[in-house]
Amino acid sequence: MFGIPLPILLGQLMLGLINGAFYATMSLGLALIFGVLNIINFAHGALYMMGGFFAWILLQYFGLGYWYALILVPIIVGIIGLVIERLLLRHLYNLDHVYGLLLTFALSLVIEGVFRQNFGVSGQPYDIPTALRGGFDLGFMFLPTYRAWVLAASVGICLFTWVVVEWTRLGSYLRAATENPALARAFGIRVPSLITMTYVGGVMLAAFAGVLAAPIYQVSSIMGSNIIPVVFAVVVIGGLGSIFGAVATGFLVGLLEGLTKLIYPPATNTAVFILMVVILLLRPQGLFGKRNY
Amino acid sequence: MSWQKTAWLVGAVAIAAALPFFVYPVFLMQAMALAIFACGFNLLLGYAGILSFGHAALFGSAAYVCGYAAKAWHLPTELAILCGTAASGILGLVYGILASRQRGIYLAMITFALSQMIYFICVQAPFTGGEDGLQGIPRGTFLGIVNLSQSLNLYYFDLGVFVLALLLFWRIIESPFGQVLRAMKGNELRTVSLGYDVDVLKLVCFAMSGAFSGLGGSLQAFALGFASLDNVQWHVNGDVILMTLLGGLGTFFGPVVGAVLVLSIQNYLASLGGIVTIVEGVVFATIVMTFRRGLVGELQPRLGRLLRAWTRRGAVEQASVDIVPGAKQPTDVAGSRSVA
Amino acid sequence: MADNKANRQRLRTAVRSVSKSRADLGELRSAATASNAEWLRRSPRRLSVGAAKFSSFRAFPAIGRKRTREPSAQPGFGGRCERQDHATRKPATRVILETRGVSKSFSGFVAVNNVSLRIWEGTIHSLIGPNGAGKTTLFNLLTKFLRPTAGTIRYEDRDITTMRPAKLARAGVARSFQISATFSNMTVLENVRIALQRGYCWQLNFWDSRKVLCELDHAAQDLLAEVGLEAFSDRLAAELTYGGKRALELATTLALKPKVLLLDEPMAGLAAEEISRITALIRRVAKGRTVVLVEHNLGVVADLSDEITVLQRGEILASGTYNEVSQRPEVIEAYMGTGDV
Amino acid sequence: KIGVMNDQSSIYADLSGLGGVEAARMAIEDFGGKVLGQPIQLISADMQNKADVAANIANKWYDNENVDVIVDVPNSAAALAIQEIARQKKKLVLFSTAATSELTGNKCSPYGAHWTYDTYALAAGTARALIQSGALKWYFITADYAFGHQLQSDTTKFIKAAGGTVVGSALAPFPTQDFSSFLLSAEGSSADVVALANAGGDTINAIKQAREFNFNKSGKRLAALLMFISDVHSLGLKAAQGTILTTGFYWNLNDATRAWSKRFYARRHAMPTMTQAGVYSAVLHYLQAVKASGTKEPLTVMKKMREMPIHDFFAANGRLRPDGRMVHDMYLVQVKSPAESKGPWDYYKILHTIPADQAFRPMKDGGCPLVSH
Amino acid sequence: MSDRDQSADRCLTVTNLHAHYGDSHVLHGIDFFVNDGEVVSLLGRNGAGKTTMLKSIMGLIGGRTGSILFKGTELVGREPEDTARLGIGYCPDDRGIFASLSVAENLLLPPVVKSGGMELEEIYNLFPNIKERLSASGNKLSGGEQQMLAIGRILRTGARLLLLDEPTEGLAPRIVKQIGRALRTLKTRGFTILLIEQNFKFASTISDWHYLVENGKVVDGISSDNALKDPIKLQRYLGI
Ligand SMILES: Nc1ncnc2c1ncn2[C@@H]1O[C@H](COP(=O)(O)OP(=O)(O)OP(=O)(O)O)[C@@H](O)[C@H]1O
Ligand SMILES: Nc1ncnc2c1ncn2[C@@H]1O[C@H](COP(=O)(O)OP(=O)(O)OP(=O)(O)O)[C@@H](O)[C@H]1O
Ligand SMILES: [Mg+2]
Ligand SMILES: [Mg+2]
Repeated sequence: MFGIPLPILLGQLMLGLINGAFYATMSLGLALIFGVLNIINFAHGALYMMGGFFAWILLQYFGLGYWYALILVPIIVGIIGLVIERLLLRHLYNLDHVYGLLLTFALSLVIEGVFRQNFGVSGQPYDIPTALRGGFDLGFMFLPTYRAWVLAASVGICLFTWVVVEWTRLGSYLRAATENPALARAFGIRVPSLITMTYVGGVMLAAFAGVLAAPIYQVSSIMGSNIIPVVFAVVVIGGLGSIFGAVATGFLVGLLEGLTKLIYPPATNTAVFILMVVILLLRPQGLFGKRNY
Repeated sequence: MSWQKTAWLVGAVAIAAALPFFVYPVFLMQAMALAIFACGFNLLLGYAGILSFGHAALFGSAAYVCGYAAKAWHLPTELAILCGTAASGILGLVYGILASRQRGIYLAMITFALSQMIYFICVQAPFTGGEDGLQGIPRGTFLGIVNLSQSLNLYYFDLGVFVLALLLFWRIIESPFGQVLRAMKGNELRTVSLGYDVDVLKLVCFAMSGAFSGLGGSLQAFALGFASLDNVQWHVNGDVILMTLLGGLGTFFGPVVGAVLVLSIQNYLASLGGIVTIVEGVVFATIVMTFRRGLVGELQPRLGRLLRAWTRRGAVEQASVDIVPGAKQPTDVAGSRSVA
Repeated sequence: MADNKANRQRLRTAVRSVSKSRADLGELRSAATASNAEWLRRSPRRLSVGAAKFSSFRAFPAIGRKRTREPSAQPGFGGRCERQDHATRKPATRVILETRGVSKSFSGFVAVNNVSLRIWEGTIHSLIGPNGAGKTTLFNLLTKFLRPTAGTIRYEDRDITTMRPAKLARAGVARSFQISATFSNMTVLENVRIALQRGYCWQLNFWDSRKVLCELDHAAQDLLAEVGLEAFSDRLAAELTYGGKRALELATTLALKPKVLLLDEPMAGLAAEEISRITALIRRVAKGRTVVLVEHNLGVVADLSDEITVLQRGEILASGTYNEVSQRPEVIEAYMGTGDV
Repeated sequence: KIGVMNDQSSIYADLSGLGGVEAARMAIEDFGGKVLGQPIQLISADMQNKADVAANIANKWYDNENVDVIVDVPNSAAALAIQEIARQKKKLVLFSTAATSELTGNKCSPYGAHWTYDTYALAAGTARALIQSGALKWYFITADYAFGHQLQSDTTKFIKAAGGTVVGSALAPFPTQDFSSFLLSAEGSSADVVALANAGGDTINAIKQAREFNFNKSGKRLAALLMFISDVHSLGLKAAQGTILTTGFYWNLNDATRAWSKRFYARRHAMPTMTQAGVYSAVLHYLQAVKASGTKEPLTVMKKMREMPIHDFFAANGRLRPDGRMVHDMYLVQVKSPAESKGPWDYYKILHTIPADQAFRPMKDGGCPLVSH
Repeated sequence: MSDRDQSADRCLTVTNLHAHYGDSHVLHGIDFFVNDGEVVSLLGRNGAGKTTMLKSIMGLIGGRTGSILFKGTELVGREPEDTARLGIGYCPDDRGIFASLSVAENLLLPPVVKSGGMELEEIYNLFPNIKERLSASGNKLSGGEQQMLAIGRILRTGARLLLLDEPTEGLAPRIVKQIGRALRTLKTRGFTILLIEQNFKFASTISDWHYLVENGKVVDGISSDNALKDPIKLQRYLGI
């Protein structure tokens, strides 16, 4: 393909897939939140960044390592999400999504600002946990163990979320609650707590991705704002409200970026948007979206 | 009450004419440019109900086109501005063609994608100067007579353009076309069933919005003397939404107020040392939570009431004028009847 | 007593006698409007419950007492009602709207199947049929909101199978929606005016002030009066009651002065007295134009229709006059059901 | 009146930002707080890495606030814009963080001076020294914007001139989070040196991931063409060790630098970057020139600044050329391994000192209209 | 309101209920009750406030005061989900079909709150259309099919009190008859039904009692038998 040797191609695709793992986890959370709260959670990037930072803080100030962080950080950030939802977002549900977008945008400005003031922009180092150091040779490339773990962990968490949402009643409750919360409540569905739990769940996914990212990327206050446009694009390409779509497209976009890096690297950041325009022109509801959105 | 209107108008123009002696003119010019930009955006979101998340490209690329026209082709200022405006109008049309099949978030995202693609072009194209920007745009002369390199002259030139643009905008939204846009916002299917070509309306709307944004971008290019990637960056997509919403969505003056507000925050809080964005975030959040309809949207009815009360009092004091015309409110009238 | 049939009978008698004696439905209309507007005006405001309760019948004798309007002031229709009973109507002249073997399927599900329907100019043609028979879908096909999977549609001897909906609407085919479609962000008057405006100036007219539209206000007010909404003209459409929205929907559709008027369940959700009033209104506006009606209220259908087509599972089950159709055992089986309510 | 304008809330906040403001303040204090009998005022602004904000502030400062000189200014677009504004308003501007060598090339101005470094100096420093040490084959990972391109092409000139070759390059979009693909390609090439023609977060991520993918095992050397000590600090020595870079200043160079840097550290809890030190040097030199010439008149002061040699802890033997370039010694350094480091912030081994006259682009090559060829 | 069994067990007692939409006062002190096992209909002109009454019972209206007792439990001040879980099923006038859910999901959506609800098979028998379109998305149904679905889905939950807002609107006569039979079946099984109807003929065949609503008040009550015997009253209130 394009005269690129197969091993390199495979290697790039592998790396793309791993990057896709982050997109998938992030966009899964975003898709959940959008689907239920009808809010484009601009703060998602900031929460992801918080995930990375709290992992670092736990290590630096409390001596708690990676594995603790993986459990504790999503909980901590989840609590922050709970506060955000209860105090602020709650009042915006029946408004146009522009308002939610604006509020979460404002929140991300504040959160990123606070972290930047305290920890600077160039970020903090975070080491790969000892158990996951090293790597193995796949023949066509050297694969660090940690990257393999990232892939496995995010596939696992995505599957888990997907099963919980789609194969239990939760899925239809969530969609009903999105569409007509008042009526859903009139059927006895506990919509307010459902909404809170979804937001918290989405936020925890972001934080989880943040912890996963910490050893690979620099833990810095701007790590979130770099990834967020792509994640938005992923959710839209996948089809709003489609959880499976978000995950699948996450990996797909990772692969696409991997390929672009081989063929025409400068377009890597733009490739996803070109894909989006093409897809939306062919399929206005996104790859896995339903028409009525 | 037309003398009142005239008085308002004269007052406003007087203030605008005197303003550059108190506030820095380049700042004012940039504010006007952004205000026009926000108006163009408001036409789509506030009046036609279409959320574009890619207006940065319309604004920024006009700045490049206009700047390039003035610098490389040595076009006179007016023509360069026209070039920028037309370029963005056409780009807006392209947006419309590609996006008009979409709705809601999808539409927002496809425009976003388009703007990212244009950003990419701006980074790559040789004439934009990459991240150095297109520097040293000559301000030129107006009609070959007035030297615009004087900031004050350029300010009055911009003011003229600004007022004209606002008048045009007012005409558009207060025209039969504007009415149809409102209808389309309310219920698209019904609008079609009444015999309106919604697709055409949307296209025209996109093109107009693009042209306004382009006019804003062109003015800014001359005001600052350069065009840079900052204007095409995706944050600007958010900034323009902010301006419009902070001022008041779907209100005439809202975007103007919002543009001034956002620009003031960015410029006047710059000496706070790194907490600009935090303050910005807090201000925005507060406004979303409390002034949901935007500053103008919230204040206008109150001011209106105040004004009406004031005129009514005046009327009573004069003891000759009927109360009703000043304060006619259908609910009031009906309400008083139900009491009776 | 409170039986639809009796009600209908009475209405008919009333209308006839009035028409005979005064032979001016324009006046009848104004009076009826005035009294019927009463509930609309009253209900949201919660006026006193007392004496103001009279049925629409009682109001009829009061014709001419309240303000009358010049018939010519009515936009698009009005004037005398020559038709007293559909039976005596002069025969239809030509087919104005026609489908030939039209089908529509939604990802495999066939909603309309090979329907050939002819609608004669100047008639009131009703479509009835069980729920999900494809009536609304057929409407959508006729108005081009949907594109047929097979077959052709002709309007005034032109093939309109691929026409855009807006264009067809401009050519004179107007519809109302089963679920009221109003511009909730605009006032009631503006709702109607938007429809009037289409025939008045170019849709992209952005250089005139909207003040030019004030010329239309009068006509819009008249139309609102037709449906009893004149007291609400300054209210937002969103604030109307269900019935009010249905009435507005009708007024907006009428404002287009269509040649063919397609009404999708105009009576749904209306109170009894409203039904009789809207029935009268439809009868009146049907003069000089063609009406296609979807309705489950058989009383109304029987009352208004010149011709009836029964759809079932997307296919034509029967057609003819009400009396013919309603006797057919398959129609009774599929649609009307047996036994009492 | 001195205005420090830099980025305090975006990507340059660490390497200039409030630290730059502090450096300027120290310079004023060291100078005595007064010149020509008037107190020296310092104002600062956060241009948020937006060129339009920067231009607006500059305009306002020069016109309304009577600022005599603007210092620092990151972001090429902003710097070039302010160069023009200063030229128009006939006021002074001293760049420290801005990188583009255009400032003393085509766009040079009698009112502007470029203090700390530029793309040419970075390229020259790293390329010459590495080629001398026998690394002839180069691979570039270049940020896909003007800065990256310029850095690459400047470096390539030296490589070619010294007989080296460029065996490949990858243009990475800016910003890039994940460099592993590019690193993989680089590793597959036959290069001796992989040069990172990028900055800030990109550089940091690239180096961090290079370690993750065991890049150092391949025997290739990693050279960061632009890297600040703040970047090294945030990466940590473990990840950054072995990286080769060029810098204009290192705190642990000699007693003078240590003395000043300790003072700076006491205030900011971080060691100064080269741009922060540059701000100090620039401000101090400006004040001395004002004092020496007895007036604030911009051209006179600038003339004086050119005449007076720069002699402080930052530049032992610096001088300001007519094209606005301040030339001083640069240093090629390698990041220490954790074992070599003797304490916090002890990060660099000096490999080579590049003398001032070789470190910067010769005046005649710049194409500056101010200097007749 | 004389000939009504006052001693039977009360299912629902509404006293002095006021309701507001924002600033506009819509219900002005409603008083009525429903006995266990009764079918009661609310009649009145468009805009009389019938829908608002049902909505305030469910708690879907922000400003309501007064008292609503359901089997001795006060509903005013309760969240809608808690009200529903007490065993009240609500079928709104706009049908409230969720477009983003398939027909099957719509049907299965309301959680079962009490035992004794209908089996799915029974519901399919009642409304055969639904069974055919189970995998379609909710808003693709025809108007009447949506109505069937809206009724069908609350029959599953086992709610003992059903609030039906114009359940026959837009339905074919045959289905109306079918629904009439279904409601009578439900009644024999002990369900209590509060019904809003424009179609008086329909209401009169299944209801025990009619309340007449006008301008946000219950102005009269009449038993089905009396209503048929004495049409004047109805004519006065309803114009029939
Ligand atoms: N967009 C669509 N996608 C899929 N199925 C559809 C769609 N529109 C209608 N249908 C199906 O087509 C059939 C006919 O629907 P239609 O709305 O035409 O019925 P109708 O005759 O108007 O019924 P009613 O009297 O209940 O309004 C229904 O079974 C409906 O589920
Ligand atoms: N969302 C709302 N906001 C403001 N007023 C409302 C709203 N909904 C209803 N109303 C008003 O409340 C009053 C009662 O409305 P309601 O819907 O209860 O009447 P209804 O008896 O159900 O009429 P219908 O038979 O037409 O459905 C009406 O006057 C209506 O205008
Ligand atoms: Mg239908
Ligand atoms: Mg109702």
